Amino acid sequence: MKVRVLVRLRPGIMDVQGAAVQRALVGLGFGDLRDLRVGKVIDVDVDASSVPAARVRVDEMCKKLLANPVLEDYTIEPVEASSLEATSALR
Amino acid sequence: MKVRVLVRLRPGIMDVQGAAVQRALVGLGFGDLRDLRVGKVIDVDVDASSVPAARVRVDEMCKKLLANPVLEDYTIEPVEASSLEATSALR
Amino acid sequence: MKFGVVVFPGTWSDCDFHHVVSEVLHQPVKYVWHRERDLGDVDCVILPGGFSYGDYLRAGAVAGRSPVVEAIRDFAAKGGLVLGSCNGFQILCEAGLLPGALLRNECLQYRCQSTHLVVDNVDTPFTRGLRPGQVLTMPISHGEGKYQVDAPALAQLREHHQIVFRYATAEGAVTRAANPNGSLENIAGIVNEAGNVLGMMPHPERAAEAVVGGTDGLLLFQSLLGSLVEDGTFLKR
Amino acid sequence: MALAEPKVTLDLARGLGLTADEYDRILRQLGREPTYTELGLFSALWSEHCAYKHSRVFLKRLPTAGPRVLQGPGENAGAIDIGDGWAVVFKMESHNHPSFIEPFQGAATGVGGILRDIFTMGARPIAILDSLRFGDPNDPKVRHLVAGVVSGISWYGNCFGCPTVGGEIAFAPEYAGNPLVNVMCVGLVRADRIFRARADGIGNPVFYVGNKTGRDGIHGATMASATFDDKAHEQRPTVQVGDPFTEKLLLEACLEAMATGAVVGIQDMGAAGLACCTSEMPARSGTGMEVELSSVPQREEGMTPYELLLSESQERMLLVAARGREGDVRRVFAKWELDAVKVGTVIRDSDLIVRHQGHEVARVPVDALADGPRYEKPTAEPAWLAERRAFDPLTLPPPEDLPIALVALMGSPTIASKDWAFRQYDQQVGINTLVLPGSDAAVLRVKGTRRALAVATDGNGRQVDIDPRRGAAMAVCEATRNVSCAGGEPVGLTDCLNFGSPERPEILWQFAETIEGIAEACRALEVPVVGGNVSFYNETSGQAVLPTPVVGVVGVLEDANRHATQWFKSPGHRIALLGPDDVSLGGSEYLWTRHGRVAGRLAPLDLGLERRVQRAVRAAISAGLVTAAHDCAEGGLAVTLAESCVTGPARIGAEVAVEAPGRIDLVLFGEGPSRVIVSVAPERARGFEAAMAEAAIPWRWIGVTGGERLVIRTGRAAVSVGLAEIDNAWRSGFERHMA
Ligand SMILES: Nc1ncnc2c1ncn2[C@@H]1O[C@H](COP(=O)(O)OP(=O)(O)O)[C@@H](O)[C@H]1O
Ligand SMILES: [Mg+2]
Repeated sequence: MKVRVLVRLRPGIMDVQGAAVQRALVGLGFGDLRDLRVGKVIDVDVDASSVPAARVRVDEMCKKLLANPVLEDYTIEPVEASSLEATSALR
Repeated sequence: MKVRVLVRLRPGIMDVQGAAVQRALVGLGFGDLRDLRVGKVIDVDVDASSVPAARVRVDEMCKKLLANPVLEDYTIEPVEASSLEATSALR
Repeated sequence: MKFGVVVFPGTWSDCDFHHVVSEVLHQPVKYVWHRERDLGDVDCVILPGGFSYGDYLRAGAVAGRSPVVEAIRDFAAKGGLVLGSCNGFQILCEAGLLPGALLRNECLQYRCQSTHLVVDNVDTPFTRGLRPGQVLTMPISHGEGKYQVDAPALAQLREHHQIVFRYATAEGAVTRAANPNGSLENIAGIVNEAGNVLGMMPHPERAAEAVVGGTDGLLLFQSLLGSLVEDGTFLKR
Repeated sequence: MALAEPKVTLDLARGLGLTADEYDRILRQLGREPTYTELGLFSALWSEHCAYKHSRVFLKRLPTAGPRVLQGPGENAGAIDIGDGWAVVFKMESHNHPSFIEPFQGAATGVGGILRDIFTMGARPIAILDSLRFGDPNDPKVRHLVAGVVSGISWYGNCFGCPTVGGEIAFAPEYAGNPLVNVMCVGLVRADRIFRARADGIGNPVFYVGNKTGRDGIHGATMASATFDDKAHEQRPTVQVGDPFTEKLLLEACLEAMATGAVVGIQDMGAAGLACCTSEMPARSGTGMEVELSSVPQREEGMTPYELLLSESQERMLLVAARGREGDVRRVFAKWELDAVKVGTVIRDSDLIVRHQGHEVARVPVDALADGPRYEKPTAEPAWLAERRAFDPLTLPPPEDLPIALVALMGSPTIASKDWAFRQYDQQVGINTLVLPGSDAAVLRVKGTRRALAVATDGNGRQVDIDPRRGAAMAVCEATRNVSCAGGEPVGLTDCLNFGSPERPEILWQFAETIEGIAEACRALEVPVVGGNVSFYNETSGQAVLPTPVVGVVGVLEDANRHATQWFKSPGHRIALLGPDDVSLGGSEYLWTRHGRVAGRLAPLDLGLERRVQRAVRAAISAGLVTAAHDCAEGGLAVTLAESCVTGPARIGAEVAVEAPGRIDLVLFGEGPSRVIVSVAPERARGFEAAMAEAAIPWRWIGVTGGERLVIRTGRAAVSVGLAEIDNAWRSGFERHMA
């Protein structure tokens, strides 16, 4: 079962990376850029009988290791048909 | 207009970081983990009149800077209602 | 020979290269600010080490798209000599002036250590003073030095003898254990097809004085100094 | 502007860390109730971290003057004249609490903070040293902390571009709940170009430069002034994030702006941020300051005056410019793509006047803020100490397996190689590093002169635990001896004093004794203390760390080429032991690793002898008489010799015989001050003997280098171990935990 974890900095935590990339893009002529933030995407394939079961497992992984609760929030998303394609194309 | 870019290592390029995280998780008892890969999520907010217009702009950003074609593939996703919530909670 | 040392926000080997060129080689040298579109009167441009723009997105990514790099592109196309070390190598790859890319070290940690390099190609202006198979000692200092390129491009690199330095043992054996960052084929430095643009992860400027890390790095500069011909072309051998 | 601010009450003040007495004092000094914003100012500036409430009376005891001192304590860092118009600027600081909460960012921002302390003085940082203490590395939680802290230091220092050339990493269970992360930075500046954190010149504009302000680390200073309990992790939102790239730009911009002559004074916004700068700078100058907070560059929306004043966002400075030179400041910072915004003015009245969108939100005499309360709290020798000291380690059986004991010591994580950490640090940027990490002290040349600097940090919590006064004096001796063993004459010292809660009389007694010990040693060695840091409240759930003064020393070598390293260079060199025979197993690494005890008495310390030994070593090095010099420290003589055998580029054995009083384990592993081993090429032996005769110190030849083993004979006993075994233990002792 494939799910995807998005790990992002918690609100209020300075996004050093995002700010630098944003400045660079504006310098490259993207004046229409309003905001940019950088996080991690973690594509996980886990043995589970259902998406909810996979979610529970991956949530444990996030709590144990994947996200740093001091700095980061995470969301777990099922990988839907469309994005599944994109993902599998990566393999 | 908010869109999200997922940047991942191209197939065939070893994801050393993903492998290390996977090993660590297995060590923590997640024997049910089959595969794990780490990439970047870039949340972009761009001045644009429509999602397709935003996509075009962000695609340019990817080509110009956000992804390195030697190493990385990217996908651009609209931010849907549900994930929009999650994202906006981060502001 | 007139040198230009490029300074990006976040560059830190600029002063070290400047010091070596002016105090050790006694050659004229100036700094080139990253916003400049004209390199002025220089024979060799150095892209030094550091963390340009923090390397926050990918090492060298932002710098690789800066105004000065466009000037360097023209300069190189006309046969100007370009030496990129460490972050400079990363920038040259990001700018497409050299093939491939530099990934995070396989150990996932930064590495600052002495390395041995075996010289594969002595037909470049940077290595013409060296023997084929000669082993040089030079330090590395980077977190993203794992050279990566796809199979066709690697075949091309080989065909055109573009691989200049490879990590090796003190005896010159190219082994896995001698590879500090997991680099493909132990590649530590490459040139472009024309041979006038060199990118390397090790720091020659840190091995240019006996008191600090030896003098093997100086050999590169000494090769360069003799390479310039009156009409503006350069010698490969 | 109607901000819904909490009502100021004693309870609120208490919640912010102030006591009832302190609240009274605020009422008296203001003659009225403080506003909420004013209360915030007092709570931050009167925190232990900023005000040194409990320590100030003791710190006065430290000798801070000397002919070379250009700047003693009281500024961002101390400065020492090193000749040829150059000054060395240095200081050490702790980031213990933030590193426990978030090891990577905590350690990274610790590096950022100390770098700023150096370059606010106008100096370019040339070296970082990190002194770290953790719990037992067998504990995965500890390993996580070690890995995070080391990679945080690596990331910040490397990205910024300052080499990390030295430091130490030691382990003891007492640090499990509260690791120590102390970082020292050393910089160079022209002696007549030192900048200070002053707000001189009525009417001069006040600029905010650097990163934007967010809600990071609000009440960080207060946090560093409280002990941890099990809820420590709930304090997380205060975590600050480092931005070494911006710091590098800030460095270049600050030095460039200073060179224009437009800068009058400058201070980094560290603990207590803007509040601290806007009160301390005018307080030093006898002026006042008015600031408009809405001009402050902000990263987040809707920040209150309270938040803007107390934010500890990183990579920011407050700069007082000369009136009329605003353009120069703006131009330089614009070049480096940094914010430089005028936020205020230096005023005559010695008040800090804070406005937000034109409304006055605080008006406080700057002296009231900057001169916080001082306490002379009771001290008491801990009840357990006498018993611990009465213990005689020689009542324990001597080891039957001497080689195993030696190999075990070499592999103890505290003694073992720290290459795993140092190879993650850039050690050479600047191309000044003549001696890399791994010897007694790092050596850096000073370009443009013949000189070099030797730098080292040291501290031994176990020794201080059983005898704070002598243990602290011994830390000063060891750090200076390390510098001397590299050939440097110690010229200045900084310290970081890591202790538990000063509200406990036993802890405060340890602290007071420690200060006395440092002061005695510094006076005897004529090394002034020019800056430092006190970190109290290093305890979790009532368990304090070992009392740990960490000492950082800078030394000067007149001739950069005449320096020494600790490892043997070739076979056939004679080995000499300099210094007294007196050693002890009390508080030793051997007693801890072998018997799990921290007890006994420390060896005697003769400061006059210490000084003569160091002078003799330096003279021998500068005369080119020795090929190696190594200070005898943790693990005693046997470990010192073993280190000289295996820590260099080539393994070189040794055969020595030591006729010394006492049991074999005492002779081999006993620790004591003022001892150094050196190696001497045979053709220099006569010259060396003559030099030692002149030095009037005890010394003798003990053996010769060469072979594949380390053999030590004493009396009828002997220990003989293959170098490969020693080397393996030493190389893997720490690293195997981190693999
Ligand atoms: N243990 C100490 N020994 C000597 N000086 C000290 C010590 N602790 C603090 N100081 C000095 O007191 C002054 C205030 O220190 P501190 O508040 O830590 O500065 P900062 O604001 O840079 O953190 C500094 O000049 C510092 O050097
Ligand atoms: Mg300071």
